[in-house]
Amino acid sequence: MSITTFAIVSIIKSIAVIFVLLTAVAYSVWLERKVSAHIQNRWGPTRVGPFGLLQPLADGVKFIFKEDLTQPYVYKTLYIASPIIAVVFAITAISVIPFGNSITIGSITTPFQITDLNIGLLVVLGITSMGVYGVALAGWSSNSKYSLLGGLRASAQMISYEVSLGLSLIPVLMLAGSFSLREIVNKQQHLHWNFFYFPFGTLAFFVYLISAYAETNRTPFDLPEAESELVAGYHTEYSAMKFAMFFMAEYANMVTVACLSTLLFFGGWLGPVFGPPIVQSLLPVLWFCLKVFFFMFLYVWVRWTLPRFRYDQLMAFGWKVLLPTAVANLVVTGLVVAWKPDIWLVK
Amino acid sequence: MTIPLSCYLILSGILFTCGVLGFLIKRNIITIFMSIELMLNGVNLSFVAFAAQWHALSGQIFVFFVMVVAAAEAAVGLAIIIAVYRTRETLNVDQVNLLKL
Amino acid sequence: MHLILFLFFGGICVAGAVNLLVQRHPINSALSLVVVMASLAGEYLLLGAEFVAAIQVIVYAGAIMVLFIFTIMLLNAGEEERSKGSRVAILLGIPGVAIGGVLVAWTLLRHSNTAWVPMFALPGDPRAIARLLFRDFLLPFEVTSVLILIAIMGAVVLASKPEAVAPPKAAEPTPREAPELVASGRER
Amino acid sequence: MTPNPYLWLIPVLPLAGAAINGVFGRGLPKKAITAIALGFCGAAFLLALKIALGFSPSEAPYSFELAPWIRAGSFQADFSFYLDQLSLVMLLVVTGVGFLIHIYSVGYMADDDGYYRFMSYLNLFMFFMLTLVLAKNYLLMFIGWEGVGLASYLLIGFWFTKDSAAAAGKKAFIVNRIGDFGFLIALFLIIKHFGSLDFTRVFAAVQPLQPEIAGTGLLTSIGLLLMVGAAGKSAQIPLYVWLPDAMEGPTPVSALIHAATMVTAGVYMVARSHVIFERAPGALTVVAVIGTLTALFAATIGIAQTDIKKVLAYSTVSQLGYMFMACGVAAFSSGIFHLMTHAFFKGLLFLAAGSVIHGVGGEQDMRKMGGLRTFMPWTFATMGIATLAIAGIPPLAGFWSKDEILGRAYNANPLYWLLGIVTAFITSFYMFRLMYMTFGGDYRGAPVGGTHGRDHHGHGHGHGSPHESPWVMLGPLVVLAILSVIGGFVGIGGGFEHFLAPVFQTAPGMELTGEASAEAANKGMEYLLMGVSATVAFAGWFFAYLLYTRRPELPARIASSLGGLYRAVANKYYVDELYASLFVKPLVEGSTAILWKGVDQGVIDATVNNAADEARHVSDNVRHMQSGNLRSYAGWVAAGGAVVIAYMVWMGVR
Repeated sequence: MSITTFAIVSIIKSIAVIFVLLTAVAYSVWLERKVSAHIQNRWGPTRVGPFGLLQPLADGVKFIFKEDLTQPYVYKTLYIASPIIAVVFAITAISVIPFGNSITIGSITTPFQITDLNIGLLVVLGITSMGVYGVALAGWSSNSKYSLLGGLRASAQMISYEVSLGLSLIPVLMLAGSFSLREIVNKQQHLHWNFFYFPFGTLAFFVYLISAYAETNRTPFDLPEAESELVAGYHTEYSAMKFAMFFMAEYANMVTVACLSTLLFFGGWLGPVFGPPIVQSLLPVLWFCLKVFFFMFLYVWVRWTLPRFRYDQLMAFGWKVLLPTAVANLVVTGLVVAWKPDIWLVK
Repeated sequence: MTIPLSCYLILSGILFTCGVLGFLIKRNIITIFMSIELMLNGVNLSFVAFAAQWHALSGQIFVFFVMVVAAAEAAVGLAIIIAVYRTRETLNVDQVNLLKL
Repeated sequence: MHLILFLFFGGICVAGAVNLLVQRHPINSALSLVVVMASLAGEYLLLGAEFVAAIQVIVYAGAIMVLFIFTIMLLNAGEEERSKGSRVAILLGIPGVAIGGVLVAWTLLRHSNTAWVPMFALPGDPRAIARLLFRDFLLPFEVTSVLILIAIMGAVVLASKPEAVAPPKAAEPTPREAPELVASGRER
Repeated sequence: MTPNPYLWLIPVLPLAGAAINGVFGRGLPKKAITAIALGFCGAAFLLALKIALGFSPSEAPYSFELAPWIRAGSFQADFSFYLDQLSLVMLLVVTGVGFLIHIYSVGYMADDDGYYRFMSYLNLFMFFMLTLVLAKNYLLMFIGWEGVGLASYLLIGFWFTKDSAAAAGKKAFIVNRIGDFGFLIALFLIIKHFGSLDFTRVFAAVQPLQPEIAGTGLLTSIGLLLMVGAAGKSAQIPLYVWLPDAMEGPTPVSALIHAATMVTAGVYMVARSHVIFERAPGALTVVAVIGTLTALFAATIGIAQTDIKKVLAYSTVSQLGYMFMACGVAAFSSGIFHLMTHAFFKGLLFLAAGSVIHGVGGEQDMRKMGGLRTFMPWTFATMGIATLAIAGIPPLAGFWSKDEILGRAYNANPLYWLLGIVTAFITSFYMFRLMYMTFGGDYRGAPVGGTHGRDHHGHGHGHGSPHESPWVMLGPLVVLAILSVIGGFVGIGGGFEHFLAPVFQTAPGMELTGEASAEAANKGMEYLLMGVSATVAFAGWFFAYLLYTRRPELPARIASSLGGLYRAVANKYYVDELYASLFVKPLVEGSTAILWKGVDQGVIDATVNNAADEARHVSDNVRHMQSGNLRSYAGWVAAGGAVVIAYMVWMGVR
């Protein structure tokens, strides 16, 4: 494959992925509203389109046409830059996520992935860790008490839980022996999903899930934007498209987390495959999307089930419960991997 | 697709020099601290470059150690800065020139 | 190609470093430092040290610099004052730096054509690095972990309020994230 | 006999006692202290007895190595002990008399605050003395030598709050240092020439050497230096001055250390080194002359003393002179014999004197005593026996040993004998003078009680007249009195000498004149000499009786008629004053002018002060570097870094 073809294919893939991602983001908002409404015995959006399916579009239009307020006392450069930072890093993270095996169109065979790096997981981690800047800078540059507190809380929470998050991923890496997401998935063939390695795989999954919820500032860890105390946290002073960017960033992060959960613990795109070649290459994508959908649903489910933590509880939980658990789990996994008992490691 | 090693080293030197200069001319203690990090990064670059030139991975290992030290230093240093700020109410190093309060 | 990429990242790097010096607000300096680090990660990638690059982003840009920004936000650091502090720094230090830098650069340029580094020269495979780190450098590794532990304890003791160290409190939060600090930092 | 493997326990037991009492004594009840001190000391004595009973001359000498100590190249000095007839005698004397005096101390020191300290020191002394006696090499002997000096210092200055006691302690220590200096140089010479300090090896190396009859040489120098050490420790001319002052210590100390044991260490050392001395006739002559002169000299001083302990002190010096005289005429076994009997009767004399002092409430001036015979009959009886013994009245111990010495001295040189006989007469005179002044006549002192006497131990309960001492004190007196009576019989017919003969035997053909002629002396001569000494002793008694009972006014008249001579004697021939102006004053003034003002202030202090001033000047200028400003520090660092880089580049270019 020549460089030109490579570049063209890459560009096509990038555009497609971004398009799909943004759509997914939009419809996860719709999903959230719908699911929460049904949990609360309401209907949710119904007016725009069948089942309110066009609601995201309407929201988008509304965001675009709203007045974009920029308060006079803000630190302007960063005030403008921070939503962009947030959304850019949120979307970039998707670039190393594989959605399926590979597809062959004509003479070109290409994986369902913008790029496959052998340190893919680290890249995702790095990019998400950069996402903190958007939140923190937004809180600071708004020059408002609520924003600053929200920003401080958010950044503290994110760097705290990032430790547990990283540690919870290491058991997976130990089992797979690689940083490449594609390889991690391939190691989980035949339903040997990491989730099923009881107890450490399962434990790692739950630690990961909790940390990820905290990382994405979702309930029960949505302290940074706790509306009852901080109005809206770090994006209190934002409106219109800038606010929409934070919104998009948040949901894009959710999608990324859901993708990672799927890839790392639930076998990614693996599933029953049959039919003609084109179906064979598309079916995995379907399985992948279903699993991701489940996790998106789980987000909403959890949101409307669990109450919000108090801030000191959140910190204490992160440092005193989650981190020791993750470390202990790490040690156990290390021992098991070194010992290689056949009960667990059927591979 | 090769470039001389000295290019990397000069880049590293420039970063280091910028760090030293920052230490000399900056008044804000946090910025001064960042200058130190800049110097460390400059050194890290030369480590990696030498590792590449001599095909010795230990150069990269050193980078990790430097990072660990930098992290520890940042934690303690920033804690000190917070403590200093609490007692002096200033971050200007020119005003923090007495050990006595 | 290599040269172009090198110059590209290097240019960003130097621009960031210079910006760090020029900017008077610490948060701008911090952000330029983040830029420097990110572009340095690019340089590492060029040298093939992909693992180092990833760690550079995660640890330096993602953790250490966040800590810096966090501190800046916490202390609400404002613009730098142009105070006259030290003649020595100007009269001795800057010439010293200039002389040192020039000498080093001169030396490097004299030997500039001796070694050439190809692109992706030394693949910093995580596996190889791990092998080296946990076999040959096991003792230093453990020592640094002790160092980190000490640093954590030192940071906790230093940054916690004097009265917050002694009395027993339910669920004492780690100081740098402590909410009461946030509040007090803001009130000042 | 199986050479007792517990030999090393003998010195170590008192050390343990000293350690326990010294460390924990403050908090222990008095009975426990007593039990510990007596227990350990008594155990050592019993062990010594057991060894003595199992001793068989055929297997002696026996040596036992406890642990290696110094091993440098071929030089070797170990913690090793040595037991032969000589050390066995010393061992028995030291442990036996020491144990008795320990018992006596229990009564004598009962009311003292520093009781535990005293007992600890006594035990410590025992340890060092036994180390000295049992040592197998000169170095270990020197340890004991110095150690007894230390214990002596501690005990003389036991009542350190009293200036005179502290000064006396220092005096004893310093005068002993002079002697030790000579001893040390002798040791260095021995190491230099024989490469060892071990007795057997040194003596084996000395054995084949020819006697340095005509002229002097190595052995003479070693012998003379050893004699300097012995003179210091055993209070011989010219280093005797510390012993009378040492009477500042508690009386049991005077008895144990300054009469019975420590001061005889010099004699023991000379006897132990007899191999060297026998081959150095010059040194031997010096020993004999010093001994004879000391005996006479100290005895004359003793006449005029009024302090009961001072009289005994000068008597001790005099008797030690006898021992050296014996050694000087190569009659070592006679010296040791006299050492043993002297330990008995002089220890007894001191203890009895202590009992007297105790009874009259701390008074030591004999002019304030008198008539004590009725108040303290036991003390009188025992002290009387001791006086008979020391005066040389047959058949008590002193007679035999002194007579043997005099006989040997006569064989060597009649002049020694003459001076010895004169000394014996004087001895007899002043001892009976002491007896008459103390026990005869009527009581002249003030009623006893209330005031605490010089010896500090005044009794809480007041009573009007002198009283007898408790039995814990009288017991040792009686035992020693018995020994003083019968102690001399071991020497009849040369029994003691034969016992010690294996130690002092000399190589064939090496008999010295004294020794040889002693063998040849005919019986008649011997009996004649015996008769003379007995006569002289009785004469001394008679004179004392005459002067202090019959005609008590005579002494004063004689004293006034003698005028200057009497004053000189009463003032101990002004020796202390002579030493003070001859040695002490120049030393003090020299130290003040040259060492203190000149060297210390002018050179050492000046160097330090000037350096400090200079440092302050420099730092006054340099401190501006340390402004406290972080950035200026960074400036300095950067400049320094530039210098370093420049240097390295320059080196690289070159």
